[in-house]
Amino acid sequence: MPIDPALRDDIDALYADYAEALDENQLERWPDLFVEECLYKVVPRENWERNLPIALMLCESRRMLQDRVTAVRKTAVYAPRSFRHLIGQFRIQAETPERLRVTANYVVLQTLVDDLTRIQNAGKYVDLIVRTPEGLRFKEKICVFDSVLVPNSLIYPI
Amino acid sequence: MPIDPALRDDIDALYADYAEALDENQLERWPDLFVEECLYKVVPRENWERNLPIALMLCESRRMLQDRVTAVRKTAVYAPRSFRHLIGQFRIQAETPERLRVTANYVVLQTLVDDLTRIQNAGKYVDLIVRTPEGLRFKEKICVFDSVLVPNSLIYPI
Amino acid sequence: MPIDPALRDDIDALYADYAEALDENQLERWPDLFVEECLYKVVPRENWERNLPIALMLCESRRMLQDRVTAVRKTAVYAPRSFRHLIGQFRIQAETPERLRVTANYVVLQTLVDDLTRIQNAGKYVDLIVRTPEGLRFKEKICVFDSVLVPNSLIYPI
Amino acid sequence: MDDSAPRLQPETDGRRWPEGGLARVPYWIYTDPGIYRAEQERIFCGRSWAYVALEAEVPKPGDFIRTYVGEKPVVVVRDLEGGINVLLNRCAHRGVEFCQNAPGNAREFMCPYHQWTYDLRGNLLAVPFRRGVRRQGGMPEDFQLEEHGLTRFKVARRHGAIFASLAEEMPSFEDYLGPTMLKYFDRVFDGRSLTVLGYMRQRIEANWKLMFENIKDPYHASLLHVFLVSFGLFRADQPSAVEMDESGMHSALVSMRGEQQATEGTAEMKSFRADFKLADPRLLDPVREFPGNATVVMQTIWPNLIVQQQSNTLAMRQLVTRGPTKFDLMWTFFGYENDPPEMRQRRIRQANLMGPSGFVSVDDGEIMEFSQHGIEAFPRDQGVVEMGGRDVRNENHMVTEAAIRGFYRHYRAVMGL
Amino acid sequence: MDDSAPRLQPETDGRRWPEGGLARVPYWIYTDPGIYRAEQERIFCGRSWAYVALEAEVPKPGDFIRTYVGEKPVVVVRDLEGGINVLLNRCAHRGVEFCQNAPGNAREFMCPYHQWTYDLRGNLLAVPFRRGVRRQGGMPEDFQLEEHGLTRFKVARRHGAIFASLAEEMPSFEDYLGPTMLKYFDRVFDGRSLTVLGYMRQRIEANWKLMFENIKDPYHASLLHVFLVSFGLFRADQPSAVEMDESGMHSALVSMRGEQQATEGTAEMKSFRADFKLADPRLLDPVREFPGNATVVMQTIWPNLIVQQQSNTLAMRQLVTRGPTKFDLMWTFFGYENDPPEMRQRRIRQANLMGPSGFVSVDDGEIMEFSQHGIEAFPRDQGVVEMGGRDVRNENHMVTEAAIRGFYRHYRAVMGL
Amino acid sequence: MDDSAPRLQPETDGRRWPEGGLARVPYWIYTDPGIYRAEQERIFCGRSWAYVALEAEVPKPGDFIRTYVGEKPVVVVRDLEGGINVLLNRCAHRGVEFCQNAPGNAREFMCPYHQWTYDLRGNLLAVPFRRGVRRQGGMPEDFQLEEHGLTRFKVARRHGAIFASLAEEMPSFEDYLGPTMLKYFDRVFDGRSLTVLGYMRQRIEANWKLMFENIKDPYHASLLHVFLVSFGLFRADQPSAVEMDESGMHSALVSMRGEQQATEGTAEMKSFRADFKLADPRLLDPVREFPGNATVVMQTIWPNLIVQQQSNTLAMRQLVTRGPTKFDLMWTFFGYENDPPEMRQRRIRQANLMGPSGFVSVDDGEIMEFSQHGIEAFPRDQGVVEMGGRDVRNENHMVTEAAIRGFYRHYRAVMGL
Ligand code: FES
Ligand code: FES
Ligand code: FES
Ligand SMILES: [Fe+3]
Ligand SMILES: [Fe+3]
Ligand SMILES: [Fe+3]
Repeated sequence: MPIDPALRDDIDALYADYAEALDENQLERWPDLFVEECLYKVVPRENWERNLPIALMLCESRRMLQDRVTAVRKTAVYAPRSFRHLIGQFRIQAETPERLRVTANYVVLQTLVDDLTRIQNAGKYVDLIVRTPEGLRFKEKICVFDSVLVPNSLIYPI
Repeated sequence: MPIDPALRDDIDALYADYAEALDENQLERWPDLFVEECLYKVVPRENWERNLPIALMLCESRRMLQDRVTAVRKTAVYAPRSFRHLIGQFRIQAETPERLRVTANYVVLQTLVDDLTRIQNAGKYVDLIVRTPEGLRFKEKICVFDSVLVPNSLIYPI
Repeated sequence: MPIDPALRDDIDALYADYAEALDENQLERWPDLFVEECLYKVVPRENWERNLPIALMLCESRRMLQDRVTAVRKTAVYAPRSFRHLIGQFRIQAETPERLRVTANYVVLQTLVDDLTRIQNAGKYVDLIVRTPEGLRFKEKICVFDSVLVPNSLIYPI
Repeated sequence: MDDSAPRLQPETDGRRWPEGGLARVPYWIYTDPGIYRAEQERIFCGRSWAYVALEAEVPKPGDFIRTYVGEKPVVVVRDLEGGINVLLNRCAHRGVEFCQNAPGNAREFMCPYHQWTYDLRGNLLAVPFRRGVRRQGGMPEDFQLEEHGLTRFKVARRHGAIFASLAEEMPSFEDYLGPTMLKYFDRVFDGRSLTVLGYMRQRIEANWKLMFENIKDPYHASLLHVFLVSFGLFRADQPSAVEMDESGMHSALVSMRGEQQATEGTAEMKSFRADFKLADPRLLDPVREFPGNATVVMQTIWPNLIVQQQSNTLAMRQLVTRGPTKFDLMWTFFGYENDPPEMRQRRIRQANLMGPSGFVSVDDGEIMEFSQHGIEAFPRDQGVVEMGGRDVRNENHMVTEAAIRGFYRHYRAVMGL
Repeated sequence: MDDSAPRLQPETDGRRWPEGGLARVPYWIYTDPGIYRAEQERIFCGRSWAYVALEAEVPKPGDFIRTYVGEKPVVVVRDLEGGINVLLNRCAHRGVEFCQNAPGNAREFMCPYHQWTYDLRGNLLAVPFRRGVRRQGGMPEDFQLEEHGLTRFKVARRHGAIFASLAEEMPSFEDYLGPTMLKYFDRVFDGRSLTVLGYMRQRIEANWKLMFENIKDPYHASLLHVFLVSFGLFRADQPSAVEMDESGMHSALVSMRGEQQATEGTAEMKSFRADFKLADPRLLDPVREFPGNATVVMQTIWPNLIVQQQSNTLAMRQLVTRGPTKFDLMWTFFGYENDPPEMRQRRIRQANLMGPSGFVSVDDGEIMEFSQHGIEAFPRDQGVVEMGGRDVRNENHMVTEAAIRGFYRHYRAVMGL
Repeated sequence: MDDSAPRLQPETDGRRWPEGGLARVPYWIYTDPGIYRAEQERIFCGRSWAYVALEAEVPKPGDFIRTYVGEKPVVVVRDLEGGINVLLNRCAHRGVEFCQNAPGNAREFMCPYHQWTYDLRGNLLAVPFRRGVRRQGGMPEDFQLEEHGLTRFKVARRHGAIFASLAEEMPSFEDYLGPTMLKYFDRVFDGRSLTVLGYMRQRIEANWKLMFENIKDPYHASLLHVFLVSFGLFRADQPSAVEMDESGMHSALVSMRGEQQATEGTAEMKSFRADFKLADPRLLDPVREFPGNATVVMQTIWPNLIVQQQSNTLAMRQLVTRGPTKFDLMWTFFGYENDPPEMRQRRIRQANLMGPSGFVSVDDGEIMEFSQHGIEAFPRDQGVVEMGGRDVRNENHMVTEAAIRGFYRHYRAVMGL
């Protein structure tokens, strides 16, 4: 299905903005990229493919996204680190004028203090993107990561 | 040389589709992204640069691609794994109305059961893409991977 | 801010060209992607965020870029290796008709002889891109890499 | 196993447990490869019931999964009679880890290398070309299939949980737990059928014993876990208890939920944040579901299991060792088959507290690596374990490291240290 | 080498080879670091001819490549007189691996650190500032260039293949192989000049000996390799043979191609798929090119080489050890200089069967890692090697592990185990 | 530390330093884990002043940074009285590396696990629930805060540099350096206040001693470093000197810049390129800033520091060991607070010569890994260190390895080898 180039660029910009929020320590604005009533999940591929509901992160509203941010900022104890997202070409799987089902591969690299940069998580985004007056926003973002094993902690969202 | 944005988007979509076929266990439709008379190769950079013809995978027709799929599905013995492709910006090196010479960097991540995600293979695609009634298809796809050493087995196509 | 799709494609092509120059052993044409009066830096995130001026590479003109190339080609002693760049979606942060402030995530993979492909460096580009009669060129390119630790030597530019 | 190799000795060469007995733990037990090898033999292959799976993971005849006992790969499979078998995932011919694809359902296991075939109880059924081909080759006349089956574990099952042992003689699982621990075990495993909600798994770069220390240590929970504390999910000043079996190898931490308010206890908790609020309170609306007042029971079962009941989130946390300085923590979240939808959703939602991204568990995973870093460079030093005294005793409070002392008392006996 | 350090002893401390002699292989030989160190000294630096290169890789005077003997880095170089030299890639001054860029062509080797310069036979030619600068510094008066050359291997060449040895005394390569093995070697290396078609290389997380077991084991081929079997490229019921030299250190597996049809043998092969067809049959149109009926000959030459002739695909498979649980398998595919284009293309196409992505070889690479996984956790256990009896004997069939027993008989003699 | 564990012995079991004394270095010292463990204890925790930081990195009361002594994590903190404290980054309770976020400013340190709190001198201030909660639990009556502080190093400061030691008795830093070395140290550290310009850090897969060999070896500089040589920044035929303290543990390499022209010396330097020019000469316009004619002084201070003064680029290079075959090289670039802007910019620009991408330093980082590769496979062999004789003596020229011999003379005394 032919996509309006301008739309592709907008989606492109949304993913770039999303990555920047997480990689440049701007976690506070990460929830703003979602609509109020949204779904965010980080799910092992093993659970996903077997329809097991457990997720590493499950947020059922933008407010729950904000609670994630608060926990990372105020309550969690962890070694300092930085993330770096690389997001592949996305596919628009289905489209109505208002809703886009978009998938894209991603890899998140993690760098801990006194250590080299390593792969933290890789998988695909299964997203539902909607148009809003503020521009494109995520209605759903499901991060299905390959396999199930995680190197110790996954502190920041994917 | 200025490229029609719509064309760039079509190529973009072709690569995204290609990655999805291999990463989402849809190997059966992988040959459909090639034309009947095609060439597919996975070649170590060392052989490539020294004009040594040996390739890890060499398919001289779409039927040979199908034989690869059959072997992976029916005869080969290997530990279960998943692939994840990240493909970089592509370059259109030369273009006729019907044929595009396109190159792009890629990295393929592999996740084995009970193990973390690791780099399996990285290099560049040297592709020949043609227009068909079904859309863009690969006439040639040569995967030149850096160096020559592979972590044990390369099961799926790159 | 809406970007002319053709402009996005030009930037896309510039990054693809840049990666190819470094990954395909075409180091000699790397300086040509910059304007004569330019700034190129490879700086650890730790220095960058604390406003410490030290950089691993600092070139204050295209001629200094050429001196880097000469050193790599003629004077430096190092084990042979190849680089592979993956560059993420870019963001155009600010734009005048003549100057674009562009950022993009990157990861550089390194393959040494007799070894597997490994992550050499990851971070973000903070670039200033200008229009020239020859097309888009870098006026500034600052590679801010995550953390500070490097696996032994960083031979080629990022 | 045969005796062509002498029994491995822990490399305690000349090493003595430090003065101070139960109140001290030497740092060399967290890094020494010889200690690790001895642990594999004496603890995980010794007189212990190691957790391997839930019956709900292999409901039907032929269902199987892969897992580990210590570092040893095993297959858990339900046979055609409904029995549970735990088999070493290692072909009796030349050692191939024959089962790679799991979970699955099988009538028999075939090793891919030479297609030796085993039944679901590990008996060797067939050896291709055993009699040769055209009267040439084949196995010796006296080759007995019976002598070449898969190594099979003893199996204990209770209310849906499966445990395995390689020891010649083992007490029943019930006697192994003892009455007190069995009571806590049966509290969650009360006979209702279970349903698996999903998995999490994390690789932690630390010695496996640090995980048990962490869970047997109620003292830390009310200090480290700001999230728990701030929402009164776990606090030192709440009614609580630390209980062990007689040997000290198992233990249970019990706590009752308090209110989110400052109290005597919180005064000493620098991490307490009375102001802390959730934007979406659905994350924390636990409902009482077990008899008694306990809202949290964390039970550790020697040598590789933690049974987690925190509010309405239930999970088995299985330890898989990966060498002296690494282990995998495998989380199996479950509920009850007859859970109403809201309860099921509550369990799923509360899983946000647990695992690699858990509002609470993140702290523990990170702390264990901080400990390993702090410890590794100092084999000759030792930890101090004196909170709540220097002995091993059940307590009605949280301000004690007694369960850690109990754990190491048993550990030293088993390891001969 | 000097003797400031005592000869390394394998850490067999108190270890005995298990009862059962040749029919048993203890699992500690696949993981023990002491065993590995002893192997480096006794096997790879001992009385053996290690494969290092084909002459076709260094055709012209000054041509050189880098490779390894065991884990030791070496340079293979053709000197100006056309002679072949194998030199340790380690500067005699302070140990630098001086040759980094290869393949290449040189008149001499210069170490980058202090520019000590060696001729292509490893003789030290010059030491900068040997006499100092302005009569200051420099090497001692009695410093002799002759005493500081590169370590040089003995070299054996036969029909285009190059072998090297560090042993003081070595039999000729021909005597080393013995008449039977030499016959098979000369079958492929018949004096025609060779041409290199390309390289493949894979890092396998397993002990190097598992690779030899695999290739010396015809039993597995007709069971594991569904692809081979289904196309009749290799089947237990085909006319075939397993032959060894007297010591058992070398061996050859020989098979004649059969048809793709069910036979007595296939009955026992669960993996046989009579229905299996290729969409593009070009992959499998081998043509007979060697005298005799053999269509496959896999020859192993102690301590690091497999000569592969499967249909029309020819390759040297060189083992490079990377520690007790890791090795690199380096494939050098070749043909004959005078191959007609179709034959050349056939070799290239059939390479699809081999290497890290080979329709056949993939199985072996994976199986070796399955074996290592199954073995590592069980140092005190052992493998069973009884197919075809418990002795070492040449056979006219495939249903035997005799060549594995032969390999370990020799291994034990060399290792003193 | 207590003595529950015997003092570690280097695994020199039966090993003797090779014949040839100071002119030979056995390769097993670069790989043996037992040697490495002994080095940690005898060298880094022994009678040595280890560099840890510049005062400019912790200017204000409460400022702290994380660093390492050998492999041991430490915190360097300025207390409220302005004193400098170096503390093990390891909680006295159960070993947690408590300080994770650095640099920073603190009034006290709190371990996250159980919130034991220490003042900036490492004294234990408070233990939560020490007296229990509601009169339950808590620490034993006889638990003394005084006995559970953080391990604190002795500290020496001179002109802005900070050194630390765990030895019971240490001479003053000045006596430790001795008059000659102190003179060179004070040349750069002349009392002016310093300012940190930034950091570089690289992980080098080689034994840490190869770094000292490299810097104590002026012989290599004029041969390996084509860049240096071509621009006359360092040449064997320049006026120069190698000086040591009496023990030989410290050393200084001194050189005066020459012109870029062929001379007697360059004749022997194959790497000299008279033609070589910079397109942008700003990279190389050093200005004289220190008294005397020396343009380069590279000083090594036992056991972990190199003070770099090359033209106008100044840096502390600190070695952090990461096991026998790995170390991190941490570069701290600095200038003087009152540097005029051009000088500051000059230092920043000349940093292009140094670090992981340095026009000069790249060569050294790579060479050390080449050495490790060449050495690892040959524990029984040895390096030759005879340039400039076989003894230890100060020299007025560059054509000597005397400082390496001096280093190992001291090393052997400390290690008992
Ligand atoms: S190893 Fe399993 S059948 Fe041979
Ligand atoms: S190490 Fe080779 S010349 Fe010095
Ligand atoms: S480990 Fe630091 S307070 Fe307990
Ligand atoms: Fe906890
Ligand atoms: Fe095989
Ligand atoms: Fe140097």
